[in-house]
Amino acid sequence: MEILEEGVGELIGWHDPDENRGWVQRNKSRELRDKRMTIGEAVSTFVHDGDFIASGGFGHVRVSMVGVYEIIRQGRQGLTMAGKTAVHDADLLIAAGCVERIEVAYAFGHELRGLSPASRRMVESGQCKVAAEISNAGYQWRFLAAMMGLPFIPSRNLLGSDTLKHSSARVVADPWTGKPICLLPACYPDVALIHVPRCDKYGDAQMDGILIEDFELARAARRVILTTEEIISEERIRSEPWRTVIPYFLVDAVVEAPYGSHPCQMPYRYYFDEEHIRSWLQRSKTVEGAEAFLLEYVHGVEDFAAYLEKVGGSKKLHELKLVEELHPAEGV
Amino acid sequence: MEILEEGVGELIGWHDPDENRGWVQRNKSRELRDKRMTIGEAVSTFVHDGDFIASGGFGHVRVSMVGVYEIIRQGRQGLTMAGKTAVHDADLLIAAGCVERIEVAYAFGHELRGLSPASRRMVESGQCKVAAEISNAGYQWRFLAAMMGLPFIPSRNLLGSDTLKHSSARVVADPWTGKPICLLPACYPDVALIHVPRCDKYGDAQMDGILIEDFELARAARRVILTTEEIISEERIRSEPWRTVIPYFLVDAVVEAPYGSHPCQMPYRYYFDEEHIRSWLQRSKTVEGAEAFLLEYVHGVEDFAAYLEKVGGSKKLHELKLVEELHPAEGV
Amino acid sequence: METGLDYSPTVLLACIAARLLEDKKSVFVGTGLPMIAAMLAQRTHAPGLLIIFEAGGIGPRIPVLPISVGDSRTFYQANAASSMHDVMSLSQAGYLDYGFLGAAQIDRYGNINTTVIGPYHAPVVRLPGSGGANDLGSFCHRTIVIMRQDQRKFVERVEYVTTPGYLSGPGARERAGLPAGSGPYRVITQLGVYGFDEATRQIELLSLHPGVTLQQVQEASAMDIRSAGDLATSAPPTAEEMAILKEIDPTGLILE
Amino acid sequence: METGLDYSPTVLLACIAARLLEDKKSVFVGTGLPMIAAMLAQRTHAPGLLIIFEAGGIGPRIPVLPISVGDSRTFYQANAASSMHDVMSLSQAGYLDYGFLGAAQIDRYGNINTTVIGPYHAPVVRLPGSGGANDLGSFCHRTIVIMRQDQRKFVERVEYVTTPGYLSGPGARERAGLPAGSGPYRVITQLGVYGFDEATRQIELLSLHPGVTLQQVQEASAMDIRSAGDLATSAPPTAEEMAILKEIDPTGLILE
Repeated sequence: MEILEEGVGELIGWHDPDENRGWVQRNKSRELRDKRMTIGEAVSTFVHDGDFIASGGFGHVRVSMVGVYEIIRQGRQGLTMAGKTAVHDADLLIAAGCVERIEVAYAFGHELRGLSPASRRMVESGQCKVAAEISNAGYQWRFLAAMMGLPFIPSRNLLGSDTLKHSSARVVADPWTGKPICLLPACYPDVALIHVPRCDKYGDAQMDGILIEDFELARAARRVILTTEEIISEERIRSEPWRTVIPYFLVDAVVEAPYGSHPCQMPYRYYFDEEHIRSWLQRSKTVEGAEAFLLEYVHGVEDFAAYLEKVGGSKKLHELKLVEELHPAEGV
Repeated sequence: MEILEEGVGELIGWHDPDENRGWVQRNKSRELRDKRMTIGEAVSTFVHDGDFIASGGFGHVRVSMVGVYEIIRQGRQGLTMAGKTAVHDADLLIAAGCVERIEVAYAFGHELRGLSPASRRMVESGQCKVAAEISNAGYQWRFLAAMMGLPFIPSRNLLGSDTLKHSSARVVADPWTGKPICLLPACYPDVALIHVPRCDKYGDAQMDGILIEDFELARAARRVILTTEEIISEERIRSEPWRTVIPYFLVDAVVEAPYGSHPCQMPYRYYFDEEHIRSWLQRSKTVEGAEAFLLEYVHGVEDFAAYLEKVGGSKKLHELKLVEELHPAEGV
Repeated sequence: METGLDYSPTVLLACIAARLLEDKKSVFVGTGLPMIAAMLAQRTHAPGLLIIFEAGGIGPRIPVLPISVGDSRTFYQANAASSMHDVMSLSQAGYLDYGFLGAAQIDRYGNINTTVIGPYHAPVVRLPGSGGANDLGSFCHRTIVIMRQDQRKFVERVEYVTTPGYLSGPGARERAGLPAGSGPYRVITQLGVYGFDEATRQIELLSLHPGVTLQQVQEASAMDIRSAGDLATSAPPTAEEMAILKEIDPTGLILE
Repeated sequence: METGLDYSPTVLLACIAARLLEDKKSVFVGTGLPMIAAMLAQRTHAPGLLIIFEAGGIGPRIPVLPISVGDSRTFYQANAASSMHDVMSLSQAGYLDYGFLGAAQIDRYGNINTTVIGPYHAPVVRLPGSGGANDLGSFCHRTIVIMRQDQRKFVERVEYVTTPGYLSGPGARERAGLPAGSGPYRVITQLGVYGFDEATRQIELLSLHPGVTLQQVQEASAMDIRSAGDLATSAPPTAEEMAILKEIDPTGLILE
């Protein structure tokens, strides 16, 4: 297979499909067992220094912030991060010094809210390294290749661009048309943190609204930490099996964490906490500001419940629920 | 891209992705318009002699039999059929002489119920030609490649087998591992007939239970005829958007046809009509028997409602509903 | 076949197949005997066996014997009612431990034919083709074949390789690009149970069913078959197994 | 920018972008101005415009301006709440007519940089990267760029091609393997509207906004820009458009 072009980006999270099949066979139990644990246990068991981690959701939507805070709290080092429309999650992790490298589809920004002062500072000073570039669909399909147990998946994006030059993709001639086609290497994160509205204690999880990349990501990642707004009964899961997006045997830890996406949005449940995000963007303009913020909201609180109290408690959370539900009071 | 091996099967339903993009741009309207019509209109408008057709569902489950009967009634000729666990649908179409060629993942049988006398007779006598072999996953992923607008998708099945030798797949060396990998060419049927439990008049369709191959097939086919147990309001569709499996702009015709899968199963609605299927398998053992059966149940009835009366009417349909719902009366 | 025993041959096959399945592993099943075997295993030694169907059913509580692989009974109260793309992908990615296959013909290396008897372009019998068999036989870590054995079916070389066994011998699967370490594990017929020699990848007889002789096996094979050093006798169905099988298939749809 | 007119520059941009969108076509939008433009088009000449979001929202009835591309407002009462795989596949397969992009830099051939200013390994400014831009710019039949124009942004050659325009000129996209017939269609800035010459694939000025001079355009460009033969003046926002925009963005989140 003649390679017409080859990106110089680092090949992150790739495994020989045979090697990964062996890993799956040895490490992913098909046993229906109770996987409930605290976020502390989940992170200490499944997230190690140097791991390659990916966060579910998209931008500030449906993100396991409870998992992100815990990784910072436990002081993980040398992580590689999937910058798949990574915004608040990546920004905090990078600011906290947990992240050594990042593969970037989208990072260092908060969409409409502007660029991220903290993570830009880290990347522009070389404290966080960009290991490779990719696009959103590129990441999506790298996860698809991994989910399918393939070494690569073809695509027609990236071609002709510097994004391809700095990616880990390769270009070959399609044997049918003869035209150049991009091959995206599979991407198996070591751990994915995915926040869902509900699941049972085994990890059978439902989602509301768009799935974004999480169907494929949950199947691509070697370990899945599921944080959930609520744990529901196995009977409820089994009464609507077509709603299960992630079946239990893909899941390694189940952590009940209401409001676990805060300050990000949880569709149909609560809206972005713009005030909190704005505060971070403001305070993280200096190293000291970022550190003080992390001290205040992560290191300085006992657990996630204490964090929720600190950001405004039930009053604030109720307001975010009203905004999400389009109540007239809206106008944050 | 060096080809290590190449199947000699005919390449069915493949298009250059650029050519198909142009076709989509010109022919698939994004307009939200009322597409309701009779099955007669749908078939006469969208199924032409010589077309390559695919049937949704799997085996005897969720099959647009109302569409199959109409194709026979209108006397379509020279069709190519996707033998993707094609059972009763393919058997009748082949017996009726509509099908000139078939690409076979599974055909000429009725799963546990035994081989198909009629279609075996046609294929063993050369009246229906096997154009290529494939497997179930092979077909599934040929549709995936088409849905993705790609020329091919890689896979690790077929390798080493005569199924590959008689397929249209090719084998190359994976540029990452160096190991041989199968490339499955995309497959864009001219028309897919898909039966769903409910959709709106524009074609936004929901499904209950497993999706089988229909998510990808609906996106791969150039034309989609949707037959449905019931047409529901746009408001209902929009109140649960995560239940939409097929969005309207993929759909060309919407045909309301309660019991439209009979004698096949419709999950949560009615069970297989084993009596009817058994009768076909018995009577189709001879050419004359098959012809008499088709005369009785297809050509000899005015429309699908008359057919339903002929197979037992509301009493029979109610029984099939009870069996599907696991009522104690079960024991067909 | 008249065995003179108090169980039918298919009952024995179901029991033997069930016993091969391990608890807390996954199995890819079709309809018929494999489904019965998987259900029996769940109700005996393997309550944690995960059953998956190629059309998308994952972990159902099967209420009554399904007739089809896409039948709504295959996703009744399931963990997930998904899609073929999902389960085939999971399988290709290594999540499926066991897979069951049928066969019209099998050969020394466990290659299977379910496509055609006679010349490909002028078939004597045209069979249904691969279906999901090639996929299961390519992807599952261990494939179990259940079939009837006779001289036309147990052959030196199958006329057509629908589903790859060990192809031409040791290393051939891997050289063809198939997933490493996968392949046929057992073949269960009305006469005995076969495995595949680790070194030669050739079929070998592991056990004879009660009352069956080596000579019967040879007479029902168009290939020479080695016997394993410690040739065993298949344990007959227990009363418990037979009672459960009667519950699973009360009308004898499959078991007779 | 002080225009002396009774509308803000972003209001004009939104109107111009909206008018480019055709009824009964599809558009891939991000947050901000593109979303406002698509919503305005739906409420004026293009009620049948299909709006699609990369995170999975298909055909929503957008109740209030979404802040994020994955925001639940992007699939509020939608035809479908799907996935990124689905919408990116539909896009690659040709179902997306229009796509909106922003840009930190653009060049003569419509190539776009949103990755880095300065040396790649020692950036002066590290920008967020492609996001979905490379995908939209590769897949959509027609791409519309909305950006602020100045000498650092309108350049002869972008420092980094995040998203392909016409690359090095006619035929280059196709030679690279990108979908045939796709590419940049219009560039809308605070000064005017640009297209790309069919023969040369180079940027050309199509219209100047009210009150803007050719000299201003040249002063805000680090490349020479040809003008189309029939250089027009952009029509100012109508009262109807302005009223609708006030409804869409009542607090001026984007429009000011």
